[in-house]
Amino acid sequence: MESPAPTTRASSPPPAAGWSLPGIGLLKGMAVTAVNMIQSYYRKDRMTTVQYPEERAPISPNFRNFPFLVYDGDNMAGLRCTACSICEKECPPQCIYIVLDRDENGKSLKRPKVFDIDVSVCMNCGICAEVCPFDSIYMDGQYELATGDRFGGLLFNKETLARSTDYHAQLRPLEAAEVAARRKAEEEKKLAAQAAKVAKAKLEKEQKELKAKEEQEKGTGA
Amino acid sequence: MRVPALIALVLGSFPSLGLAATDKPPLLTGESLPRLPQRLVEMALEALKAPDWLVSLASFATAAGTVVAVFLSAFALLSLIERKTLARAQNRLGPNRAGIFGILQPVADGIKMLTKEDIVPTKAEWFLHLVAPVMIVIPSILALGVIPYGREWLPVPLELGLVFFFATGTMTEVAVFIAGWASGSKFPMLGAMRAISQMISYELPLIISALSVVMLSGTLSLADIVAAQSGYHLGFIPAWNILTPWGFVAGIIFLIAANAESNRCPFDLPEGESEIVAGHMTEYSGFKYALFFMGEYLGLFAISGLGITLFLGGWQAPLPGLGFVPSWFWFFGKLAAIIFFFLWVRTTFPRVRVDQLMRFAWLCLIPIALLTLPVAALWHFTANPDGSNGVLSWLLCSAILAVPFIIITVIFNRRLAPSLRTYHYAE
Amino acid sequence: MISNPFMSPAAAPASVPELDEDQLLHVSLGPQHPSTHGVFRMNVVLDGETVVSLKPVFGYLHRNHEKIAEGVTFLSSMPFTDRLDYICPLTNNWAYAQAVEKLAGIEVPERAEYMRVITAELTRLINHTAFVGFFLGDMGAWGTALMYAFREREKILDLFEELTGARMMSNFMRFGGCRNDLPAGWAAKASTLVNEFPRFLDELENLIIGNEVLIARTQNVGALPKEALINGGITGPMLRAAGVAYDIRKAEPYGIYDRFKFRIPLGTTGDCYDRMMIRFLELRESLAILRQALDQLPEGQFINPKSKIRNFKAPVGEAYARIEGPKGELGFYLISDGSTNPFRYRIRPPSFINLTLLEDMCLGLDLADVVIILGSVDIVLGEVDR
Amino acid sequence: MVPLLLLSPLILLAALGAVWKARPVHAALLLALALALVAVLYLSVGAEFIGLVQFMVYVGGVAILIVFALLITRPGDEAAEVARRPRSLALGLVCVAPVLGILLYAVSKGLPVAAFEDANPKLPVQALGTELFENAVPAVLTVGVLLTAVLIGAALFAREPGPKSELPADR
Amino acid sequence: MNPLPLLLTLSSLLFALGLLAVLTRRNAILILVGIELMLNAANINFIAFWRYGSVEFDLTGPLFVMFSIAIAAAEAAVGLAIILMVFRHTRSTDLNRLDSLHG
Repeated sequence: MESPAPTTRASSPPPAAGWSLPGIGLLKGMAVTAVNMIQSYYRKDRMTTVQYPEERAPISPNFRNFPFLVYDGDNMAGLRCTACSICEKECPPQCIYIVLDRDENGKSLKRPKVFDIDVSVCMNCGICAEVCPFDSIYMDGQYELATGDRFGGLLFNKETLARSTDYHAQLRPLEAAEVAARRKAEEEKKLAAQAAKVAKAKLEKEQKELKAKEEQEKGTGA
Repeated sequence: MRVPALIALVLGSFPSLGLAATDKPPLLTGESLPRLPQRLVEMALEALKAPDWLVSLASFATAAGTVVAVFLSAFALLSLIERKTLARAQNRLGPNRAGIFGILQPVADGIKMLTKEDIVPTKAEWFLHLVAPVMIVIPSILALGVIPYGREWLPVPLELGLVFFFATGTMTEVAVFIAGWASGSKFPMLGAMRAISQMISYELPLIISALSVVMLSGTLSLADIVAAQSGYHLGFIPAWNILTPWGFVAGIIFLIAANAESNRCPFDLPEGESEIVAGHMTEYSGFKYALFFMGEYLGLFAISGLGITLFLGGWQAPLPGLGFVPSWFWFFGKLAAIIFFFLWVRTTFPRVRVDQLMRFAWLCLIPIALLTLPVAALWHFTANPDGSNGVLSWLLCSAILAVPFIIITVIFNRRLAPSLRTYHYAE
Repeated sequence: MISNPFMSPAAAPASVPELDEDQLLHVSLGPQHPSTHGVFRMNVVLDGETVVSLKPVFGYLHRNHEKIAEGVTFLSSMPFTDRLDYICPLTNNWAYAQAVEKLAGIEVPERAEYMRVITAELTRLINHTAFVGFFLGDMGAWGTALMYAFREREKILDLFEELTGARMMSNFMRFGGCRNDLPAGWAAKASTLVNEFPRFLDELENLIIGNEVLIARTQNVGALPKEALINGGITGPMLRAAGVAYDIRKAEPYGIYDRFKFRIPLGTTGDCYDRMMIRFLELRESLAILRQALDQLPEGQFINPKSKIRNFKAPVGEAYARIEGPKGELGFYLISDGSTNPFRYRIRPPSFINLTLLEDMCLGLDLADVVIILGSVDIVLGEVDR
Repeated sequence: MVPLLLLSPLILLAALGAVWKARPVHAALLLALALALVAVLYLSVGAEFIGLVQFMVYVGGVAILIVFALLITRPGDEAAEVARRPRSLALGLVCVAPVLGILLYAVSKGLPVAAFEDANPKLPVQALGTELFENAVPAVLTVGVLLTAVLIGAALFAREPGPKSELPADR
Repeated sequence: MNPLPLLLTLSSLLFALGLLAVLTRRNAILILVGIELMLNAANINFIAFWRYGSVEFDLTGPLFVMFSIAIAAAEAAVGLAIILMVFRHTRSTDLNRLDSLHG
């Protein structure tokens, strides 16, 4: 931690002139404020204030606020969430509460019975959206959430959280398109796999049948 | 003895507090517009055959009421304009929600102040705590009464106007002390100590710089001081005191000292909010707090008005041939300019420290202010018979007044030698 | 009784008069006070207006951050680090990410390193300009400089919003890179900003540097000798203002700082004026780094594809990583027991450690100086109290 | 006459308070009030200039100085002050009573010279100034020298010994 | 009725009160309060005799008051400065405790 020999002298800015009149620095400062005062009336870059309710600052597509759930199709039935609880576990302020829906036999239906987010606790970090393996939770851009009811009004449930894929596409076209493409590819892969499986099963069945037939024929022949 | 007669007797026994002006200007000219209410009241009472003492009392009350009304509305307006101007200098918009351009903001502020809880701390002395804000407002209003606002508009034509002004000003110190002490708290106490020492220190340059004007005008009456600055040199340069060497220096000193007297940035130590919260006003709330603000702003108007009267020619027009404009217009124009300057300073300057404040007053302002006195005398004795001053007189007076400035420059550069810093870089 | 071990003998009072206890004024500055930068409290004992003793009291903003971090996964702590020094969340992110990377041995792709440098230096711009604004505000300049600083900060925050999705609570860095790539056109916008920034700096310097009142208020106020600062563990601009060339970007280059050409400005006296000037000069150096980084920005991956987001487990071990935050050395110390949560999580917060010498700097000065000195330390209570 | 009748008891009450109040700051503030009322009395008898000067110097200067000094020094023990008041008051009255008696006796005996209702109804300031700077110049100069000496002397006396003055002036 | 006796009575009482303060108070600063009261009593006399006295067109009274006020201000300043210095030495303004010549 030795201070090395100074190598360069400061070139910019000069801290103070060599010989100055008292008050010259003050006058310089007053000139700056005067310029700002005058220019604030006609130069856009001087005034950053946005008059909020009348006009709004543009929101970048990356902007994130509180999470929402995505469903495919037209209604809640297509909710992508499988209640896997990964987001619940990773959520830093632990504001997600999920209960898995089960049928009467106790078998998982792979969908949430309860999905609550307490947005008064949520800190908009976006980790839930990041960790979700089912592309079902994303960050919303909606920020006008003021409510008169500070308990119920800020506790969002499954119904209030759910949004259609169109909404997502509108909010973040790039991301949504990417997700849609990926899901489509996966879907096709899955379909293809299923088709292949069916075909294979059919083939096997046919072969089996053929074999049986052959054996039968052999047997009858024998 | 009936009570009204007693009042009349009491009032009558303050002979040269002369109450209101007694002349009768024409009713409806631009010049005498501000005196219209007073004249109307007088005429109404005379028509009703009211006794003389009642007429003069009512006339006085109306004249005083006019001034108070004008300056209270100016206070309301200034509280908005100040916020707007500061906001613009800081590239903000300022209040613009209450009414168009936020014009109703003062009303909103007033309602808010009035509806707030009036808190009196347990340790406070409630009576003195109550008295202080009232005592802050009274001297400002009294001082506003003696300033000549226009050719026809001088609420109280006092022979000793200037002395009266400074005498009322001293009451503010007591009020500030009472406010700080009676709050029974530490920040107000610190603020009051700062305020008193600052006010006492800056009262001296204020008075001394005003003295040179008194010397050359030969009167303590503010109306006569304005009258002494009438006329134009060379036909277009107004004969204001600020346009003489001694008047220029004294005027600047007056401006600085006035700024400090009204506790405004960069001399706002008594209420320096980043250090001692709000100084002597810390424990006040609601309307009492509003009264402090009112007193402060009225005091600002009063002291700026005095500066205008002493140095800027009062209500005199800046150029000849502008006589058709009512003279009070010029007064308020100058007032607006001075107050704008104060606002501008406020946006730019950081606050000074207590010891620097004191050193500035005692080592810088007071000596220079004292120097303006002999220079003013020299100016008077080197004047031509017609009252104007020759080039030699100008040069001599300017040269003498330049000496302290040169000394200050030298000391400034010596003292601030550590400020000529170079910074090094390590690679 | 004035006893300042660091005061040089020449400056020490020849004879200290006995101070009566009942002559002293005990003032509690804060926790609700206009200039304590949040909820900080100083128990000040005044003789007249001279400080006789000053005891900092903090903890009003304590959020149990370190203990909470031991209860949540490694990734879950990342958004909490935003809230430490909330003026500059991205450097906090970086320091934490670096610590985990060191612990788990994760490589960071080239492009991610550049992105980190760019965001960190932009953060430094924000911090230092805001510092100057707050500093002037403490001095009673009615926030004019602060508003100008915030005007420019707004532009940088817009960039941050576009990049990270949030203006302040960015939560941007990930173990092995960054969360997302630069949006299209972001680098160009950043270049424009970097090119326009010097104009604003000139304006700010015109407003501030030569101001006689400011010079009178700050010069020779709150200076401590180098040795005292080093012994106190002071880092950052405060240390460099006293002339000690210690900058972790040079002393122990992390990331890719060894690729850039920049200099470390050094002061001589270490008073409040130097502290402010050092920040001004560092702003210019940051701009130089930004220019180089934006020029050299390579294509590639923004995150190491091998790094895991879900169910991340660090191997057993411990790691300390530090960066040169805008306020000083910001370090994260982690111990892992192999599970998904850190076993021990500890921060070295520059604000907090720089604050430890506050009393020594303030003794014998005025109450008004205390406010300035506190301002010149540049603290954020979120970081001091954690 | 009427203002005098109104003012005199007020002045005496305020002065009594200044003498009586145990709390020093109250006493000082009441002194300021008494002096301000004396200034009003001057105004009411036509000596405006004197009244205003009285107000400026006494209220703005002396009273404030006293208050300031009270704040800087340690406040005395009020309870002890009140406790020993009967004794000190008795002693004080014993000393004051003869003085007051003599004064009041002199007043009651009437005046050796004729008195006019309106000897000088109004103080001419211009004349006072002329008088001061023409006939009373030596006195004015003496007072000027005295005040200067006082200014310097008071500054020297009140200079704080200790750490502050030992620090470099431009710290 | 000539108000002169009234003013003289007022001044006598004021003087007595000031004297009482000087004699009964122990705080040096409050003794100064008494002295100021006494000075003012004297000033009232000057003004009273000038205003309602026997000499017309006279300025002696106000002149004396002017000087008296100036000197009173000086006296207060010096007095308080001395009290402050004493206070620094002894940590007290109680005159009963200032019984030693030794500083």
